[in-house]
Amino acid sequence: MNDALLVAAGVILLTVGAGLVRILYGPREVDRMMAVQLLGTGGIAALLLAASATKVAGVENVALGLALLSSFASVAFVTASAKARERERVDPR
Amino acid sequence: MSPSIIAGFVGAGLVGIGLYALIVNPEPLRKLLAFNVIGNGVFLVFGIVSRRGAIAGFPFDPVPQAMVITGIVVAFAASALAVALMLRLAEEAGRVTLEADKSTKPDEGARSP
Amino acid sequence: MTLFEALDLGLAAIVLGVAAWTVAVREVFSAVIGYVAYGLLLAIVWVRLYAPDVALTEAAIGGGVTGVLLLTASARLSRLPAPDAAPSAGLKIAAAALAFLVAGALAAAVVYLPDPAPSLAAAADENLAATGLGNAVTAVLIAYRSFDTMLEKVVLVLAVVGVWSVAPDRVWGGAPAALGPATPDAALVFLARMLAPIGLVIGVQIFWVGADEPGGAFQGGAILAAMWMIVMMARLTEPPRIGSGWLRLGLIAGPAIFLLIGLAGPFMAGSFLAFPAGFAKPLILFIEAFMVLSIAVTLPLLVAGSPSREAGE
Amino acid sequence: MSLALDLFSAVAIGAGVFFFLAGTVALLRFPDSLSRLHALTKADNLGLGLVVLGLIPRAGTPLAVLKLVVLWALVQLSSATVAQLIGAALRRRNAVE
Repeated sequence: MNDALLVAAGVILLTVGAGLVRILYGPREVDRMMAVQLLGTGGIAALLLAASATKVAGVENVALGLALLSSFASVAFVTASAKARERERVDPR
Repeated sequence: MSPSIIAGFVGAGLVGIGLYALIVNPEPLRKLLAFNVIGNGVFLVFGIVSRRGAIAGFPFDPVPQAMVITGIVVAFAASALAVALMLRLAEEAGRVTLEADKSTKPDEGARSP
Repeated sequence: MTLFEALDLGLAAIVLGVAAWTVAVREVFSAVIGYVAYGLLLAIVWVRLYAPDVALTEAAIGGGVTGVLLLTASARLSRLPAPDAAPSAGLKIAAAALAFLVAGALAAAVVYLPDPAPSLAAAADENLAATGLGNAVTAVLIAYRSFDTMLEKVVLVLAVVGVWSVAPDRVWGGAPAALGPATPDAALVFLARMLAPIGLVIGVQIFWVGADEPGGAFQGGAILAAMWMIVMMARLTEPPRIGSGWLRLGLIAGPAIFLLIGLAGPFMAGSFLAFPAGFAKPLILFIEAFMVLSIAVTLPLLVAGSPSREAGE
Repeated sequence: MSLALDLFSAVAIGAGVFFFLAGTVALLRFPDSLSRLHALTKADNLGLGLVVLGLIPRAGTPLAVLKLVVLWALVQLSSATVAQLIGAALRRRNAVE
């Protein structure tokens, strides 16, 4: 069963890793950000599976930290773009 | 081939990628990214030193890990300082560049047409 | 080839690929997005190296807080005029050769690392009981190499002073620019309101369990810092004036308490930064609590950057 | 009993893996940003949700179960908000273009 869990972790990780091809093609920055978001969730799932299979202490804490911060980059992305738009409105060069 | 050795090669590769980008990319923010990539590579090489230091009942050597943790925090502090300098330069000069400022070095400007 | 090896090779290929893309892509903003993905991947590599403490730090600081710093900076710098001319082909070839040599030498060094590997793990394990801790990494940070960690906290304070000093004189003592847009999305405000209290609990918990399990002051403090930043991005609160006393107190609390306890060492335990036998664990947790506070204050201030509004505003 | 639980875990985790796979394929194949966003939220919510569901019988202590559930709830909250924010950003940009 443990091996099966590790296989599942590996498959999820490599799958969302392949999803990073979307970073390559874009075409918009939003699309790239979505690939990162998927990588975050997939990483959490893979870590949980690995934690259950190997019983290495603390791996589930890492997953918890990632879950807490999973929205962080996307929020910063949206906020930064919104602020950039604001500046453009104030000072259209 | 143990897994830690693979991570060591990743570290070496990251140092190479970062070094190339640090030299070739003209934009300061890109140089900062490249510098961080180099730093991560060094940390990873340190990580395999930690992993190879495993003894019975202890899967890693804690000393290099503790140093990497402080290293990550210091690298962030240095990046923040660099970003602050860039933003200030942009505000003051309207652009961010590492090129020599020709207006303040007249003799250099005279030599290169 | 075992399962783990296949997984490691795949992960290695993805990490190197994302890193290469990050430094090669034309748009700076795209590069920063790539860098965030790369930070997440590195956290997973650290888990594979049996370093959950490092993985947690990398996830919170490398992926999270650094991501916000760079995304904000690149959005602000993106409207500047085109950069300097690209380097010549000759320079590119020379740089590639140098990079290849350095990477190759480092890889060779990795292959020919001494065998058996030198390790301080046994020494760390032997004295773990004296500190009363269960997590050897925390013991190294706060007890065995406490001098290092204390000075590292001082470096953080210096970085904040550096960032503040970059501002022009007239805004000295004022507040940095707001982190969020003038009218934040209602969904973002909702997220900040929901996430911050939960994050507060989890951050403190990760600090607290750090004595015995992976976790600790740096990781807990970084999570608290992230929560403060998300609240500021939703404009529920604004970056504080850099002149305010409580802020400066929070900044130096960690290193100051560390130093005070260190100075008490010669009288209580015989040497600087030594902990008296039997009291090591409570003292370590006491120091760590203030370090959590200082880190949670320092990181958001570093991201918020130099003050840009005058003190009266 | 333990066989039934193992079977339950295997089915749930297998389904979770499937949703991650489907989400990734959709992210790569769907033609426009909004439909890609739609696919992404499925992987985020169902994929991780099913993996967590499958791991619950193996968690051991009630505290570990609570940790798993809290983690899933956190990701739910984050991913729902992020989808909302990205969707809004896309709509604004479409309105400008």
